[in-house]
Amino acid sequence: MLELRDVHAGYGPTTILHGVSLTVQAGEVVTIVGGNGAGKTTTLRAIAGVVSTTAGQILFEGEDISTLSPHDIVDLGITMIPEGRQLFPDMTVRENLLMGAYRPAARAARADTLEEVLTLFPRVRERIDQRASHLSGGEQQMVAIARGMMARPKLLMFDEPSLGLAPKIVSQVFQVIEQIEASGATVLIVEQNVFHTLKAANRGYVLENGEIVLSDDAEALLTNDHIRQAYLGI
Amino acid sequence: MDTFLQVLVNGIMLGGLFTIVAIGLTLIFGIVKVINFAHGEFLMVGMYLAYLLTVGLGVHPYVTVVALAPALFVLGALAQRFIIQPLLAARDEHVQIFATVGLSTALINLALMVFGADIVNTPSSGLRTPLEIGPVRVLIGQICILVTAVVAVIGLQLFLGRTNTGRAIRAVAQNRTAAQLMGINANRMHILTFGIGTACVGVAAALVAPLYPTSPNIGTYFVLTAFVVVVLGGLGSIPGALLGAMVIGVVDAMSGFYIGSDLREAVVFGMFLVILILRPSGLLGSRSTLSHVSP
Amino acid sequence: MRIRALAATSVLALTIMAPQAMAEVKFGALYPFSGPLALLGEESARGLEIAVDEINAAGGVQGEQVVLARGDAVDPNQAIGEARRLISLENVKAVFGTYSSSRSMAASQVAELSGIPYFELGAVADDITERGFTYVYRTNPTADSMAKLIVKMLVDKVAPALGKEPGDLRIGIIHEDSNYGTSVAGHQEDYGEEAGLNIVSVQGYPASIVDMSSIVLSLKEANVDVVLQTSYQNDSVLFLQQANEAGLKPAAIVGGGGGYSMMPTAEAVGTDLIEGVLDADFTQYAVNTDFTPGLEDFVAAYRDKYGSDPRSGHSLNNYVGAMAILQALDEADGLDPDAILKAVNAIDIENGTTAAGYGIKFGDGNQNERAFMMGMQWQGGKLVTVYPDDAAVAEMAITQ
Amino acid sequence: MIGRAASKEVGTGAKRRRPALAPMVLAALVAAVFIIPTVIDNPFVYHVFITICIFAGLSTAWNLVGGYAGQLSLGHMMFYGIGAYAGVILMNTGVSPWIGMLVGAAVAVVVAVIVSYPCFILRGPFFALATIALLEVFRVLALHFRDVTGGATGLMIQLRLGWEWMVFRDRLPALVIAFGLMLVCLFVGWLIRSRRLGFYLVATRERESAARAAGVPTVRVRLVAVAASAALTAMIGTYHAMYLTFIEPGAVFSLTMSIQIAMFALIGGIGTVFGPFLGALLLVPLTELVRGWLGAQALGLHGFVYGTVLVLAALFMPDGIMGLVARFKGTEGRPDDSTAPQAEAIAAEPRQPADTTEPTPQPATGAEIMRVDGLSKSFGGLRVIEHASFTLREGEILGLIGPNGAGKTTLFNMISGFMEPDQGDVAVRDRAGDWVRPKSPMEYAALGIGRTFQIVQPFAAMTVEENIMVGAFHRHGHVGDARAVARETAHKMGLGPYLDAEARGLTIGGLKRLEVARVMAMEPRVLLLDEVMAGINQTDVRRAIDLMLSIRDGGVSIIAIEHVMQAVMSLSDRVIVLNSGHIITEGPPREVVQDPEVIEAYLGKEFAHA
Repeated sequence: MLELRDVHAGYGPTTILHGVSLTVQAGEVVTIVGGNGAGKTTTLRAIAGVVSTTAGQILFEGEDISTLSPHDIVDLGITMIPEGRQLFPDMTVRENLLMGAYRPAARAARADTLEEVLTLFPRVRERIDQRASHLSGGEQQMVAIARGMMARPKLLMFDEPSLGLAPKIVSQVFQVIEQIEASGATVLIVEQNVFHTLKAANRGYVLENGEIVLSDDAEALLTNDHIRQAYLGI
Repeated sequence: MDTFLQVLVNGIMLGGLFTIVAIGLTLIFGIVKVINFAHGEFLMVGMYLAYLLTVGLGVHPYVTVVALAPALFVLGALAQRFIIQPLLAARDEHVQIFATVGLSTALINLALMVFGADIVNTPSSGLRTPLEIGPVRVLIGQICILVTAVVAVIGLQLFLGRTNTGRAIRAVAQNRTAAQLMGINANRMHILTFGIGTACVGVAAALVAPLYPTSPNIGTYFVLTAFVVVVLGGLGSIPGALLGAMVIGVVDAMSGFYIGSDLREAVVFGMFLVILILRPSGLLGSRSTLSHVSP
Repeated sequence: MRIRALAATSVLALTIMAPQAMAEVKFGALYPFSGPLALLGEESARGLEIAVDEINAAGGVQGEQVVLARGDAVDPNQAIGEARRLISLENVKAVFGTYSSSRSMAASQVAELSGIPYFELGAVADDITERGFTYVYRTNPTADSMAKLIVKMLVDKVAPALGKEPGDLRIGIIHEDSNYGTSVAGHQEDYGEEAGLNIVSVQGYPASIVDMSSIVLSLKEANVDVVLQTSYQNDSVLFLQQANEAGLKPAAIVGGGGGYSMMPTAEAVGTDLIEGVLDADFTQYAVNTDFTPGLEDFVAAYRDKYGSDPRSGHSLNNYVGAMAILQALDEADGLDPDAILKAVNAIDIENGTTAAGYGIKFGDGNQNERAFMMGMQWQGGKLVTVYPDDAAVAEMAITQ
Repeated sequence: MIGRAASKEVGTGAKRRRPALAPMVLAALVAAVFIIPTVIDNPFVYHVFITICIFAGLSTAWNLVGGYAGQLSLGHMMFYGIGAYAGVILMNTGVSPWIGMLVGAAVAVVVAVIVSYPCFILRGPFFALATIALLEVFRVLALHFRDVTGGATGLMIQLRLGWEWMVFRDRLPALVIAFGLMLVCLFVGWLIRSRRLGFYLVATRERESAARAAGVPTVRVRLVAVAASAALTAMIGTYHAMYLTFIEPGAVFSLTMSIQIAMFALIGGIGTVFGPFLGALLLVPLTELVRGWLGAQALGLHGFVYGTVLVLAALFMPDGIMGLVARFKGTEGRPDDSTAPQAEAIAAEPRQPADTTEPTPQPATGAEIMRVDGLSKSFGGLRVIEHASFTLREGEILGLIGPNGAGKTTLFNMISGFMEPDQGDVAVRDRAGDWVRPKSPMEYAALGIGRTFQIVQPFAAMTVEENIMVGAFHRHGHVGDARAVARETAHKMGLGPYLDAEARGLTIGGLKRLEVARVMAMEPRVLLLDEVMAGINQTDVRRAIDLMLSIRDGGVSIIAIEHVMQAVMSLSDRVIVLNSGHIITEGPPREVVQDPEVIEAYLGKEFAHA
């Protein structure tokens, strides 16, 4: 479904990704593991078109999307749920969700999608008319995920969904992600909570200094010594 | 008492005038986050266009709004696309200021070349007729300005709050990256916002031209006042612009009457400085838009 | 010296773009040709140009054709620069100018220090000829004479027409707050007090003002009979309109030149509104031509050259001043500064013999002591001269 | 972040390593401003060059604030007006303008400090708007108080000739004074830029928080710049008033002229020493010529051209002439950042072949140097840090770990003065052994506490060397000493080859090291390191660890927020684990990672039971 071929990307003169290649099959949950600054977020941003690709190709359903702008990529069915929630703080939860279905394709089915999403997130429904900035961190993360789903994406990308959340909330977030998986969606997830993520994922890639250094089944990675030492601290 | 009432009403009418001029500025300022020193010159250009159309076609000045709003929309959108946008990436926001100052200078002098230094007067078509309401007198045209200002405030507020495009514009202002991830074309929204803001100036021009003499330098006066209004009301707050304009209008009228016309400007600008420093979020501004103050 | 000459030549070549002709004498024309004062600057310069045309047609000055080198005095610093350029690069024999008082103050000082005669034909600030300069002359009347005339007109004409003693008139003075308005208003206060007038309010405001309702209201509050306004065009229009709308109807409004003398002002506010408004200014066109011989010829020449009627009296007054000077120079013995001074000091032209009515004779500080302003009134959409009587073409109409 | 050329400045690092061609050309240009008019000896040419001197001087003075300090003042003529009025008013009471000049400068300094202090909280366009408003207020006040200022009628000087009165019939003396003033401005501009003050100003402009962390008194250095700028502007104002012989409020408190001097700087190169001079040198004669050609052509044409040029200059030449010069000269003396792998080895002395599983023998740590007691902080309703207490000893490495969002950086912000705690306090033992409670970043820096930022905060327009020098200035006021320290530190940190490269060109890893180098150059007693290992490749992590250990061995205490567990384990004498704002445990690294609570918090519940 998604394939990165030797992608280079970065900000201004600084190159972060030095040739990242990976694939995501339809219906899979794939995770990218790596330390801070390794380039995980940049990889997702490059796919979403927010960071421009300087070399290499990003293929989505066979089409090269590396030169498309972010809104075109959303149209193709890729949605990224950004790190740190990134809600629109002065908007209500409802408005935030509606923004998720901004593109014309998603807008047509907006009411139905909203109902589906709210069924999935009863907590969000309770808060529907509150200002996003008044929500707790966990609630905000739920809204961010719900907002991402409003676009009815074929591929949903999570960037550090558990960031800054209390452990209890983290578990809830992962429950939600598992629900999404169960519904058959394709998910690409970047997460520093390596253990949780590898538990949830089918396959994983290890990214260091802008390069993929390892890729394997999630379970294999969980027992991999390098992973255990570098990311699990044991 | 009657005099006080009259001064107050004059102030409110002036407030209406400032609102209609400042409303586009606050939109541009609050959302595109660009300080547009050429805003007053857009008004000036609009007023000259209103004059030409009114005199040339013999229509009522208010009719010209049909042409003015689109024309200025295009002017604003072009300015955003070809002057502001290329500079957004510039390392230094000061460069943008220079660019808009340059644009302002160029437009003033262009008007001087085309129309001369002489003032022109758009036919007032009955808008200067005073109405006596109890002890106070107001002009029909002033009432039209006030009503339009209030309608424009409500309209813009509804547009930003209730429509998809309006929400998208706000989304870009609140979180540009997230907005892009929602599939919103941020650059296009900025161009649109700049265009709408400038189109508001077009509406203002059609309303203001029949009441006030038009000269190349007219914008200079308005733009500084408009900045005061915007900062007072709170950056990017549309109702704030209305409130700020009313405050400035009344202060302007009161200080002109009770303190003296020569110190009016000192009072208004002094107030501006105090607000800027003591309450930078303005009367109705959101704290989250305070990008202009050090944390 | 060769190098210096070469360098000078190259700079000259860079700077001077105008082609040089033979057998001509060059004078500077220093006016604000751009910037906010450009309109009347240009209008003033036209008077000078017509005078030059006329002199050239009559054989020039001492047999040489007169050419003008233009200098653009946008602001005081540029006025200095342009004066320097005219004097040292264009080598003009004298400078004519300037319309704007602040530019004149700055530029004439350059001429004084360089020892080049400077003829002010239009700026009204008193200071220009109160500095004890040797080379600076002024042909036109000043702010002082404007205020003096207005007060005289109030005492002689307006008060009697209203059936009041001058001391019973309640007078409000408003003025734009640059040099021009402030100095006229100051003199109005002084002469007014001298004449025993009751001045109840004096207010300045910036010329760029867009709303004068506060001023109008305070005048209304003060219950004034007469409003004296010294203003440019924008503020004249605003005041007349807003006074009307606010129901401020003083028995007389007296403008001090500027906007009040201009046809576009009347067009802007409408002839109804400006009807009966008084004005003191340089000599204008609706004047008793027995008193201003040559005025019709001037207007004809103006129409010929510029294709329209003169837009204000500035051109006329510049024309009159320039003609007097140029004619004197024709009589002079050479065109070095001393010869020019000698010739100019000898000028003695009686009142009633120039196109502006006033005569020319330089007195203290080289100010033309015969210069005076005229009192005018808008009647039937025209600005007609009503005061003094020998220049008047109509009776002053004051309705109670 | 103005002026890439700022870093290429004469008088800074670039000077000694490059052929001195540029300074010679500049010196020749400056001299030409004096020589050309004296050779041609024509009053108009004199006038043009005097005007060049005046505008170059004004623009250079403006540049101290608008360029070095990055505060876009569009009301600078208020100081010029103050100087002009002081000079004229005093001259008319019989006081020489030379004295008037000093009085004007003194008044301008007082006004500048009073009005600037509150305005410094304003950023970019708002500062510009505030200065415009101030200028208008000054103009209106000058109009109003006509007893003093003559009001709108203005003031004229009595034409007294001679050196004493600054008024001359000859043009040469006038040029001498104007040229002299310009030289003073250029000299002051050069002096500030090449001394600590200049580095501090540019650092403050580029990254205020990083500058504060480096101990820069950010408010004070800006006030000094504003004061110097105001004084110079006022002095030129006095002289120019004598030259014009007549002043009025509209002309001296002029917005147009305020914008004009800023524009000269923009076109020449904002923030560079000679940019404003070049701008004035190019534009003043050009304006004169253009006015000659266009002024008479059509009303407003030359203003139109002027405005258009301003827009085009902003669009296509944002770095000005100096920027073009720098671009033309290319990137000599600077390695090609895009190809050179910047993961240059960190040149720490290799220690004994270390085994990461073996805890480093813990040297005897000294007395307590920092006590943190009961710190709490909330944002909105969210408790970010709750009642955090710990101590730090001399020569100790304290690891601070915890999941993202646990509050580590907030804790750092509170123990470096960047954030005020809601409750609790921080005490630091100063060099004399007394316990003090610092409040601001500056006070923390003064006590020898240096910090890095998780999100790197380089002074982007400065070179690597200059970046590090900003830190070095903390202990070494002299440029030469600071440079020596900076170079030594740079080499130690493996940044040696990039001394002349601009910080903005470094990779993330390079920037991380620059961040550490800058704080190291402060020679701190306590080092707060916020995730400095992130983005460094595996092999360098080992070297970085060695470097930190050698720093520690030098007696410096370190608190390190770190995610690279390998580093945490082998570095730390003690580890503090923070989760959701609470310190959940603290102790030796080995013990801490075994703690089930830690494993659960840090790695997840399932893992704890796995």
